[in-house]
Amino acid sequence: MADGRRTIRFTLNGTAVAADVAPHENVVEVLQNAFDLYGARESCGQGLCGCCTVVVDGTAVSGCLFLASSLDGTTVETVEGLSDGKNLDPVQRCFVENSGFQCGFCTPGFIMMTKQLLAEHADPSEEQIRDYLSGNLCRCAAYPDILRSVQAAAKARAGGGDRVNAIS
Amino acid sequence: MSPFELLEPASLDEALAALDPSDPQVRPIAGGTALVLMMKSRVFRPQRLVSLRRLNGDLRRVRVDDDGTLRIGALASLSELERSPLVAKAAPVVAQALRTLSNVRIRNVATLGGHLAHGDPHMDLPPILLTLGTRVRASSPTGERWIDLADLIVGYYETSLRGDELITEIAIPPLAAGTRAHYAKHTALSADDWPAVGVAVAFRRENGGLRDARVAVSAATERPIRLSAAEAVLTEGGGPETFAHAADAAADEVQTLGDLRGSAAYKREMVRVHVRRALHAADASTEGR
Amino acid sequence: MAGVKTPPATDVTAVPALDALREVSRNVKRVESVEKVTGSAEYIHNLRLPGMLYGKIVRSTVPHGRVVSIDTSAALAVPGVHRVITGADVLTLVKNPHYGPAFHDQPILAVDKVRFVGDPVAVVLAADPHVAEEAADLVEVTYETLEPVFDEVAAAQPGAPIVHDELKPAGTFTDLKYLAGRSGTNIALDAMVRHGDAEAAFARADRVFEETYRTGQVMHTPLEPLVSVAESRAREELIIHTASQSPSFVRMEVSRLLGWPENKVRVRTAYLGGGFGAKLYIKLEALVAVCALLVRRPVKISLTMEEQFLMITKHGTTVKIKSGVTHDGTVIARRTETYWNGGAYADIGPRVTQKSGFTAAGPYDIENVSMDSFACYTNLPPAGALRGFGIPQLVWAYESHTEEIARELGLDPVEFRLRNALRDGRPHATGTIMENARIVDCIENVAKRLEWEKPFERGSGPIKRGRGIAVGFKASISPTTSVAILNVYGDGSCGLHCGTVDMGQGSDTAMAQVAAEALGIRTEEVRVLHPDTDMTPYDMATLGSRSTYHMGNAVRLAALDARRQLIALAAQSLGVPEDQLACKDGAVSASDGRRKTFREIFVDRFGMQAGNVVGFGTFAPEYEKADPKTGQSPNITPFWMVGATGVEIEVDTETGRITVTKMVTAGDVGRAINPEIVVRQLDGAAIMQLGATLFEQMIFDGGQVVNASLADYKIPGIHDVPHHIASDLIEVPHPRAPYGAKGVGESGTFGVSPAIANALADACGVRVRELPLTPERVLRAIRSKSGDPLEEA
Amino acid sequence: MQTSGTITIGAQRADVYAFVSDPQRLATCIPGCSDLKEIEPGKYAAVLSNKVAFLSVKFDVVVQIVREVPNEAIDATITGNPVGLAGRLEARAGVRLADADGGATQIAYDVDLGLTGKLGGLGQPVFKAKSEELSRVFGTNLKAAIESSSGARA
Repeated sequence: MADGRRTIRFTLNGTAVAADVAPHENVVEVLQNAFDLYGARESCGQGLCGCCTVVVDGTAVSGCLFLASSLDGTTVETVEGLSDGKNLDPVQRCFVENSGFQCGFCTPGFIMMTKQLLAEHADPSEEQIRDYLSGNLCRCAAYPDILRSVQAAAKARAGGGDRVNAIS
Repeated sequence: MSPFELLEPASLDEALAALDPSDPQVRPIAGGTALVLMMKSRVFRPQRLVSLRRLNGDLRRVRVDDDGTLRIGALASLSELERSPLVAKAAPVVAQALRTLSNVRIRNVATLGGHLAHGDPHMDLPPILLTLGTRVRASSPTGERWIDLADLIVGYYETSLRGDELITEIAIPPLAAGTRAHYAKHTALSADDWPAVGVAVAFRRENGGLRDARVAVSAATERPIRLSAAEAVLTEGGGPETFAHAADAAADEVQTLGDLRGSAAYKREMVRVHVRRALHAADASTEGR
Repeated sequence: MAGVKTPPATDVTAVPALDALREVSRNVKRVESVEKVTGSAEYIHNLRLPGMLYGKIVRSTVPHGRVVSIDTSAALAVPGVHRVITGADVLTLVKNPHYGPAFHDQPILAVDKVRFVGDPVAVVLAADPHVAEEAADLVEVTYETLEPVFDEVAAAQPGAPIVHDELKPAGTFTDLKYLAGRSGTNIALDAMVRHGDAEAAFARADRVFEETYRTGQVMHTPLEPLVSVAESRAREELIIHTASQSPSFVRMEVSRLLGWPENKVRVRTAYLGGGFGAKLYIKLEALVAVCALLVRRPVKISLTMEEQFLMITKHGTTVKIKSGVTHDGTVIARRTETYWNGGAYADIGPRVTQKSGFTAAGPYDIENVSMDSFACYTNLPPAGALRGFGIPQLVWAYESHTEEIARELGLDPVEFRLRNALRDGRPHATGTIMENARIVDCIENVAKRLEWEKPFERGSGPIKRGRGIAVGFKASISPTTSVAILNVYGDGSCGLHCGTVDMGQGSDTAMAQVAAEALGIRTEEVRVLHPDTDMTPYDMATLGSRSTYHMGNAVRLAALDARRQLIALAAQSLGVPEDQLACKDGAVSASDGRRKTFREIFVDRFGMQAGNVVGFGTFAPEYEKADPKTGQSPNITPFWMVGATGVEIEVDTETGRITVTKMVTAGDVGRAINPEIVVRQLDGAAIMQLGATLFEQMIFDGGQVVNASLADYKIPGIHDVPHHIASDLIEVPHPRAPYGAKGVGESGTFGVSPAIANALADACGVRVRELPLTPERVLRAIRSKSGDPLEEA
Repeated sequence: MQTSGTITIGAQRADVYAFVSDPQRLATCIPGCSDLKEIEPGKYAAVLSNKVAFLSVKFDVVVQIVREVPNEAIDATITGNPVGLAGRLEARAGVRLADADGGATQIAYDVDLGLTGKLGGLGQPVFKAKSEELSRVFGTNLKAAIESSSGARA
């Protein structure tokens, strides 16, 4: 069978890009193969752990289940797009300050989900945070610190003056 | 995964034409959250996938008809339904269930049509939609037909859809005033697990009795089904004893399948407990209209 | 460079008081924080090399069998397949391709037999991982099936199917050599401890209690699945990049297999996306090494989450315990028999059997103890160490049992434990005199946290509430060695060469703090180099909570060595005797206020910013191996770890579902180098064990694991975390530990399972003796007790 | 996973036995069974293809008759590999015949099926549900075939 490769064009972290993809490749593969972006990573491979979270057209998706071809014409944000290399996004900063991670493998996913949570609920309750992050797994179980990090990020955002942008 | 042909038609007609009723290796794909899993495990190796992502219009719209029917385009994502004020008003029990259905990322891309067409008996919405008298519209190159949800899912991962049919719309008839509904999800492993048993109930109170009582179960059975013996018991009264009897009737009639979340015997018992609890919870709900 | 100096292990000065410390005991933010939150932290998972091939493993589909033939033709016909490697190919490079830390029993690829469903039989190599995966399904293997055995107790019986024809101890551990050549048995190791006369004491006990407790197989599920890459650029040179907790061991073992000197094999690692014991010793490394050498191209094998379940597990166990007790509540005798389901290959199972096995009677002062511990081969995936090295399984048994005795005798379970607790100065069953083990403190701490003395709200309706506690202890793994090098550069900044692998526990930060404290600089000025056997010196492995103590001591000694050299150089510059100089704030200063920064010291010595001061530290604690007949040793461990757990739970008596509403942990940590990180280690360990207590279990059908995915093998998510969770540090500095700090990565796991089972008994009066406490198991127990049992499954 | 059941067939035990002990005839009743070949006495190769929902699963199997008691019982083992997918099927199947009322014969069957590899991990309930369905179809086919071939009452 022909491998059916095709060229897709999309906006990646604010830049227009193109990539050559096969129909059976997923988003994680194209980010790694074509763009050397490793912040979204495949772990469970089933959309359950959240390690591969990226934001497509404003909504968080599991990159491991999302066909790369379907990125054509979309706007994609990854954890690498959150900071300019000098300044951390406030959500990232709150994860650092509250030690919201241990091994760090799941961390970009938690941060991307937190971005979407705060975009939708500026002042989330603890239950809302738990509901929202219930699809992100941390085997080190840094959950108590992750909760604190998210709460701190919400507070930082409410305090104003910080560069907390809604995703999308 | 292995390579396959991926088509992304821009219209429903093109999509229907790209399907092939004679080839099971041609499948439509919407959110893909279930299908891609099967492809990754290589138990499903498609020849051709027909992506529905470019289809728009009514297929993604949620609206309420003049007669009060809630009409949901099959490609509406579960997140869109979760946030829809129309769904919250017309079927609050659906909105409630969506909050704990899988996770945010899955809900962001999974569509209601795909949720139903996949035929997985562990889904949360089918039992609820069964209690609400839901019908689905199936479109094919030769026309369309309406299928009762009860007749759509016929077995484990099996539906009555033909290979060239797509679900295009889901219609939930207006609920009679005062209808109370509840969905009870029992998880046996982690809190965010799939349901080990899902029980949905709906009824309304009239003159001290219950009317239009519906009880449906999923995850414990080969397919989501209504429990008619339990429903029959509910016509006999409206108090706690009736609820308990209905729960017993449900447990007696249900054919449970054991799996790693619980044996058939345990699931039968959970049907009993959660039918009773769901009836009480529905009765106590302030969300009934 | 000078040769490695080996100061005596006792070269440790008295532990400084807390207020004398500047870097240790400070909540330094993790040194790798920014990399981790930006997604740029390095994991081997991310590694790609030019020309790299991906390997996909073809696995046995029978639990026990002989490989009759392997047909690779269909796989080779798939466009893009570079080569298919089988056991026969391995034999062309490696004469005896069996590896393992305790036994040389695991083949790189099956050579004759397969011993579990999932045992590697071949590897398909292709530049496109999808192609390799596709072709792997097309390799046809024919087996002659053999009778399998799955249960650990059944495997230990005479007449059971034999998994390995002969025992092949590795020789790494001299005390296992006596097992060589044993045949006709699945018992890979039988370890025993005899202390007093248990049988005689049972005869005179007022009450005797006997029960059996079981646990199922559990998997580590690190979110970065196991991954290794090998490359060979020159003849007789090999570089292995691997997500490993034990690079030094990998180098040793791969060198041995190839018959090469260690200096031709380089093993490096990066941050690990979790380890928990899954990435220990040798896993995929020999396989990628052989593949890379055979095809002369870099080869990467990256497991899927599903495949991880076929790599390594936590032992399922059966523990039989018998206790003799007097009327006043003194335990006078205890006998334990522990059967460890080691699966098809020993891995580190024999060490678990032995080193944890001797604590099976619990942290109690019992005069007559008899302990037997059996490592059993079965036809299941291999079992090794998982956060606790077998201790959680043992604590499950003895703390459930202890509680049962207390309740049966009508004694308060806390008082009963305190009455029998093993206190410092008393001999443990191995004969080692206990010291620095805060067993009593930990019990008292969690009891206080639960307000044990106060009345407790019992719940209403179908919801019943209960509370429970449990305490466990562990001996640190010995004898083991750590070596560190602290390299001070010409500008005064330093690089710490240390083989401890940071897999999330925060060791880079802790080691930097220790080095900084000893050298008198800020933690932020120390860069910790990641393990690379070409650059970092030997370390036994990052396991068993040994690093803080062992590597911590080595790092401190290395820093003190560097400090001594800097002072010596400064003494020449300043013309002041060494003993009148102090080293702090990145400078050496005299009492008259004159000082030389480290940079100035180098400039004074070399005329410019140049040169190095290199400090060495080697640490190997004292240890005396136990007599194999009696298990007796005057010094069985360098230090004891203690952890206690207290929980409050709600039980839905109609569904059997347990909700933990409060979980408190007390950990005996010696002294916390970074209190914030230590508390998180305790919390995280407790939550991890919560999963193994309530729902984690590998389910097998005919040897096939049927829930090998996070869809069906659920691990704790954020909703499973108790709303009230807290960990307390019991800090009494250990005199031989670096700044008093002991290891703590596992202590939080110890008491969780029995504490919850004890709370279940407290709530509903039912005792469940098998993990996990799934809703069905709990409901069945409740219904049986009420005389209305659920029909059989 | 185990499946068992009974079928009552309107035919004499000897006729029923003659049918079920003839692999060629029996194979015609097994849903999705084709290409049956005798490879040695008492040992047969065949292809089993079935659809589980929209998934097509095909196995190359070898059936070995391990015990035959004329007019009473047959036991067989079935081993096989799914085509193009790593895994293995291993089953033991037993059939017991007994007289039933009115000159009919009762067949009691039990099958113990094990699947390893990809399909084994897919989730047993799918196959459990499927194997029960297949048993029902098999029973219906068998009844029809024997009753028509032996000319007995339907």
